[in-house]
Amino acid sequence: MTTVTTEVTTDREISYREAINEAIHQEMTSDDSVFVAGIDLAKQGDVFGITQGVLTKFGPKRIMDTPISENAITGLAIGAATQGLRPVISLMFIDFIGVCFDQIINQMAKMKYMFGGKARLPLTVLVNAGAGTGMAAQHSQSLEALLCHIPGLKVVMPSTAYDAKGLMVTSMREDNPVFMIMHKRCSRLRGPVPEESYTVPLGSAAVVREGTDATIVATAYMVHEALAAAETLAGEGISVEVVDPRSLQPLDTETVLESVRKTHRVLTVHEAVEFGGIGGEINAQIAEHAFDHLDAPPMRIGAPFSPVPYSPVLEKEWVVNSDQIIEQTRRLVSG
Amino acid sequence: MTTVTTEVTTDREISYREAINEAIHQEMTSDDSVFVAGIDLAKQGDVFGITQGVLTKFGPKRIMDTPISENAITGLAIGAATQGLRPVISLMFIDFIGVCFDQIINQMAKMKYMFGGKARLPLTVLVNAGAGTGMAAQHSQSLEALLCHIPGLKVVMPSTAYDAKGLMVTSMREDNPVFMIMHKRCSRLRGPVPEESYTVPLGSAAVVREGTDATIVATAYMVHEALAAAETLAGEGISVEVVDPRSLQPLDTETVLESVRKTHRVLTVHEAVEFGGIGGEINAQIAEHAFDHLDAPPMRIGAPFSPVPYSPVLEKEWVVNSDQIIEQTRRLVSG
Amino acid sequence: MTTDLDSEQLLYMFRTMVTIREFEEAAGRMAEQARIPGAVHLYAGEEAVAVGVCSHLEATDTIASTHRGHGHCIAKGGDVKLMLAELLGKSSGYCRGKGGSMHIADLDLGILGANGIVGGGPPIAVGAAFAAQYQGTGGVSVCFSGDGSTNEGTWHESLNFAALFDLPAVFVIENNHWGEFTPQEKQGSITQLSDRAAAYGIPGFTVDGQDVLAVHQAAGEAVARARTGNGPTLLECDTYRFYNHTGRSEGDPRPEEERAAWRERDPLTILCGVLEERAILSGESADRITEEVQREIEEAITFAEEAPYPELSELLTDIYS
Amino acid sequence: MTTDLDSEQLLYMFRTMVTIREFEEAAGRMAEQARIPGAVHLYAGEEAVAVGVCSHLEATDTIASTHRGHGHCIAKGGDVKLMLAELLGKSSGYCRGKGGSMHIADLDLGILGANGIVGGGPPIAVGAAFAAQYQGTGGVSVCFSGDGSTNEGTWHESLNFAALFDLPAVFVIENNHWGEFTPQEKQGSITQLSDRAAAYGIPGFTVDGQDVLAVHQAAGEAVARARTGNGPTLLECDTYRFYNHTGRSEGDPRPEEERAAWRERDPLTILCGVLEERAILSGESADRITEEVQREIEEAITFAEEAPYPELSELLTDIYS
Ligand SMILES: Cc1ncc(C[n+]2csc(CCOP(=O)(O)OP(=O)(O)O)c2C)c(N)n1
Ligand SMILES: Cc1ncc(C[n+]2csc(CCOP(=O)(O)OP(=O)(O)O)c2C)c(N)n1
Ligand SMILES: [Mg+2]
Ligand SMILES: [Mg+2]
Repeated sequence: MTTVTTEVTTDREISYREAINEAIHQEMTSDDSVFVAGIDLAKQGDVFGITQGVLTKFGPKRIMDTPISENAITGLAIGAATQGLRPVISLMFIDFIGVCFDQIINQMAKMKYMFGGKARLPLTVLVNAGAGTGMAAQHSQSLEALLCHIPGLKVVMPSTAYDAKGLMVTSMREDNPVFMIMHKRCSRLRGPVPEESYTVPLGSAAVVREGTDATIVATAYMVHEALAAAETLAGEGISVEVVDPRSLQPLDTETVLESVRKTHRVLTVHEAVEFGGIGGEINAQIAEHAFDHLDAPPMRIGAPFSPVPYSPVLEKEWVVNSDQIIEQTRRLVSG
Repeated sequence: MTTVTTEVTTDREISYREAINEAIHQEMTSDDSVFVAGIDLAKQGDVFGITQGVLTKFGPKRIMDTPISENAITGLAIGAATQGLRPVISLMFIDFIGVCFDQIINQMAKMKYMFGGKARLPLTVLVNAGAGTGMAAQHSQSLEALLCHIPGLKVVMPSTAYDAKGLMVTSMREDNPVFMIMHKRCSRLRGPVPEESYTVPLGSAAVVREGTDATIVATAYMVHEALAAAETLAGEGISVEVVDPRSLQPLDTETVLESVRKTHRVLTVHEAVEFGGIGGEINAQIAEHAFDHLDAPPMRIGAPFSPVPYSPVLEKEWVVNSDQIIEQTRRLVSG
Repeated sequence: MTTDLDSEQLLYMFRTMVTIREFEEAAGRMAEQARIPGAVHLYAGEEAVAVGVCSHLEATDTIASTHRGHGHCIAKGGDVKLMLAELLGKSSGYCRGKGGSMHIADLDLGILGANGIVGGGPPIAVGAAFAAQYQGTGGVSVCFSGDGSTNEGTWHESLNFAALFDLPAVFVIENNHWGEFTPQEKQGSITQLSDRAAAYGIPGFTVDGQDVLAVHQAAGEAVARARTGNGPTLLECDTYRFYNHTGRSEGDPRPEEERAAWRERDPLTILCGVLEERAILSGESADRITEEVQREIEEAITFAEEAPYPELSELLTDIYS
Repeated sequence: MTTDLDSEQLLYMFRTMVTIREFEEAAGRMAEQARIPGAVHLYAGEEAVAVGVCSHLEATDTIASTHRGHGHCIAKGGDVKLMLAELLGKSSGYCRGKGGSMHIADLDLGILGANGIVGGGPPIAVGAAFAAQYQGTGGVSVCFSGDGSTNEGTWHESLNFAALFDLPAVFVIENNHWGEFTPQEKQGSITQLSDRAAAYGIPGFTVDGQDVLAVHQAAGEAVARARTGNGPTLLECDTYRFYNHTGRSEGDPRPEEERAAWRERDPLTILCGVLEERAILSGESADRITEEVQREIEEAITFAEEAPYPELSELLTDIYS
């Protein structure tokens, strides 16, 4: 995959959430085999607002409210996909993958392979990740690493409205199960989004800011924290390149390595708990494949090894922020 | 934690499986609050033979056969642990953590923290991992990385009969949830095991072979593959040190780093799928904390990114083996 | 309805229900004012269920609660000061500020925690029931579940498990007829959820969940059955929440007539009526009780607001023992 | 029992049951000889269930199967050559050798796969039923489940879901009274599992699973109900497996008398009796059919043994489309 630095030429600004909503509307218009199912998706338009207007526009056949039965919802998507439909389901919070994890890792992910290729599973699973909203330990996690370790799944995690729409369209057109991980704090962020449909390929990272002294690889909301950090650091004469993988499975390692080969220093940042997070995978790959280009140890920032605390003071301390990124980047470039 | 190189002085040899069984017997004898529950554990003594003889010795109050309801089994352990019991449950195959993953990651792991410390969960979960037995995609995985990413859980993965017993005893005495991951192909391996009870601390790696040219960090059955590789490589004049972390959460990074600081080269090996596996975490830590000691890129071997295939020819190709370790170690020391 | 309750007990129940109501009114207000960081799911309207059931429980009995857990906590003896401090994320709170509304617990009082996962509680309740049986404490484990949650697989596994081993458990369904924004009839095709007891060979009953005396009586039988080794009961309580799914938020999709009809069946008014009829309470003394409770809640708010936030160093404590 | 089946259909059913039996005998033998790498769960003894149910299904109807799936596959039209090749891990197998016994599938025939996860199939069956309804194909989705699997939460969620949306589904419980090495009565406290239908407001029946005509009739009604838009049915078939949990392994914990009693009720013998009584089949022609089937299985074994193993390059294909 080659580097795609997003250049958007439109004056139209909508939010990340609206962008995904628009993708769903457009794909449902062009393809009758798409249907949407999940808790409070139809009448209520989803508790995160992702399916607003779908019921009115497409009617109850195309979008259904389900019982609180995530195993049945997930199986619904799998079984229907084997029969040629293109289901989009929501599991609300990514924390809830736990209640239907067998259907995800042992059924959805493996069916095609176990059947010797004779199944196509064009389905998209919507989940919301992220802390910082006072929702405590069971509604605030970033569990993408669990999904990325399972062959058969694809995992995208956009940070901007533009990517959210483009990746949602691509996901819905994929003939494989894709987890679309939305970050709660990205949800209201606005950005330029063309009205017409477009795709952002899976497995293609974006260089969202160019720089020469260090690379920051950041995902989801951390992209914005990294960009803020880069801005501050620029004032100190440190030129930071920010790379957003956008899709984690497949992962566009090449774009990351290219950046590291240029800057010779790297800091990987995600909101998930650091231990066992996707940053370990990324940095291990960098260390193995760009070792000779590194002028300093590859560094990581992730959340400390604890459940997400409720108290605002602790939660603020738990969530990775731009100050930490600034501090670590300073260490990185001086190291 | 300091390095513990296991030195066992006993003539008595028993199998890995018998060693765990012995630990259970001994702990049940000394502590009435221990009980055991799971599918076919009592009358049948477990399909892997782990609870042989327990029913006869301790009676039906202490060990129970349950319905096929892993959520209830896991909740049984959690709820009973809050009331002062010390449950040991089995989920049979580690692949089955999927069916009760919410109870594991959102209840068991987080309860203590969410309650502000006011819960103690002294419970042990037995699971069997590993391919190479023709059991196909849903009965052959090594999913330890999923558990290691969740704060609140502890995860051990012994490779020898000695460690199996010692870690089982420690796990059963822990006041925290511990996953005891047994490897199917280790199950019948025999080794010296003292009859009296002893503990192996969690978070303490073992240097199972000393060497000077390269470090191989290997887990579970891969320890034996690594030792076989080291033997062959010794014949070629390559001196390999083999480190078995034994417990993955907590992980004894210090012992690993110490070895790497000595050999300056490292290859991390596990049977799990490489992408997102625990090897990424280990190598990222090495790259960050021992960068200046590395004379070559830190390397990894894990399974290729596919579900576990059934066909013996494909399964053999999928499972990491000593030939691959030998080849990569040669590359490592020549690099 | 006849009852074994003396006036002291009846007044205690009334006061507890008022406490829940006032607590929820306060929590709702504070959430609206963004003084509470997270989501609060208010129990107002359902007070008779928690109080009727918990009136049979000792501290050695346990309850597993839900996301809508404040009422259970208060009914089981929870301290409103510590609860409010927790809602504010303060270190004096029940969970030292680490849990919040959806995770309030007090193991000493047998409160095994609210739960943010729908269907998360039943398996844990099974474990507590098993422990009581194993240890021979005579304790009973009560599991509160919403109507919506009875469609989660965990609920089913738990009932089967408890029934099989004759565990001392009572499964209470708080059927408030909605799960979030979706009515019960769009979540399953039976209307009386206690019919599900037949799937496990245990007794199942449905009672008027707005009438605390009806709940008290049915729960009494269920708890006695559990305590005497006769296994679990499924007890469905027909009830209604007075506010929207979270807090007192806008956009309640429930029909206005439905809401009004249930408001008519306010459990406080119903109990008050009985107490007045039996001359245990006058309108005046009811008001006095309410005022006393309001003062108590005000004090709790003050306590909570003045309480310190946790130290940053506490971020990494309480993960492991 | 009267039946709508003509002699051709009856003979086809008999032959299919014999095919399952002979397939399982062969698979059991080969597993004992370690010619099959993985675990095989034999369906011998339960043939009447798969055949009685599938006798109503077209290729556009789907089935979700279990770890004990060979019988379902054959009854739904599966090719024994491709099945045996799969058991041997050969590239000519149903799954190109990647799946093995627990994952045999043929989507063209509507076979959504055996499943190594107990309770893994029901949610998927819900999805297939939904697709049939959505696409208006008139198709029916049949879900086979063991008695033990009805205690998994997924089973419960699936029945509720299917009932709610009147999905064209039939949930068949193969009650062979054991789950691995534990009897049904130690897995739940009700004896008739079709009673669980009441929890979802759908019809539930229990039939003699050794009598293929009884199964055929009850399944016919259930399939018709589904096909005509009247929603799912729960159909429990009382049956027994003739071998141990996996293969023909030693250490079967089931009482000898129990096993002997059920051997008396061999579904092949029962059907044979009916066919002889109706003069559709003589003992001699039954033997001829069995011999023909045995030859067919022998040919399949030869086919499977001669088939090539997959190329190593196939390890990383078929993961994604
Ligand atoms: C596993 C899971 N799925 C979904 C949710 C989101 N959710 C929170 S409360 C709720 C509705 C619960 O309905 P019910 O059980 O009837 O309880 P009530 O809110 O009516 O008291 C839902 C769907 C969740 N918290 N957990
Ligand atoms: C989730 C899960 N738990 C446990 C197992 C192990 N297991 C395989 S078959 C089986 C028994 C199933 O019993 P039943 O559903 O009655 O089917 P039967 O074997 O009798 O046909 C068990 C426990 C599994 N495969 N998956
Ligand atoms: Mg409700
Ligand atoms: Mg069975």
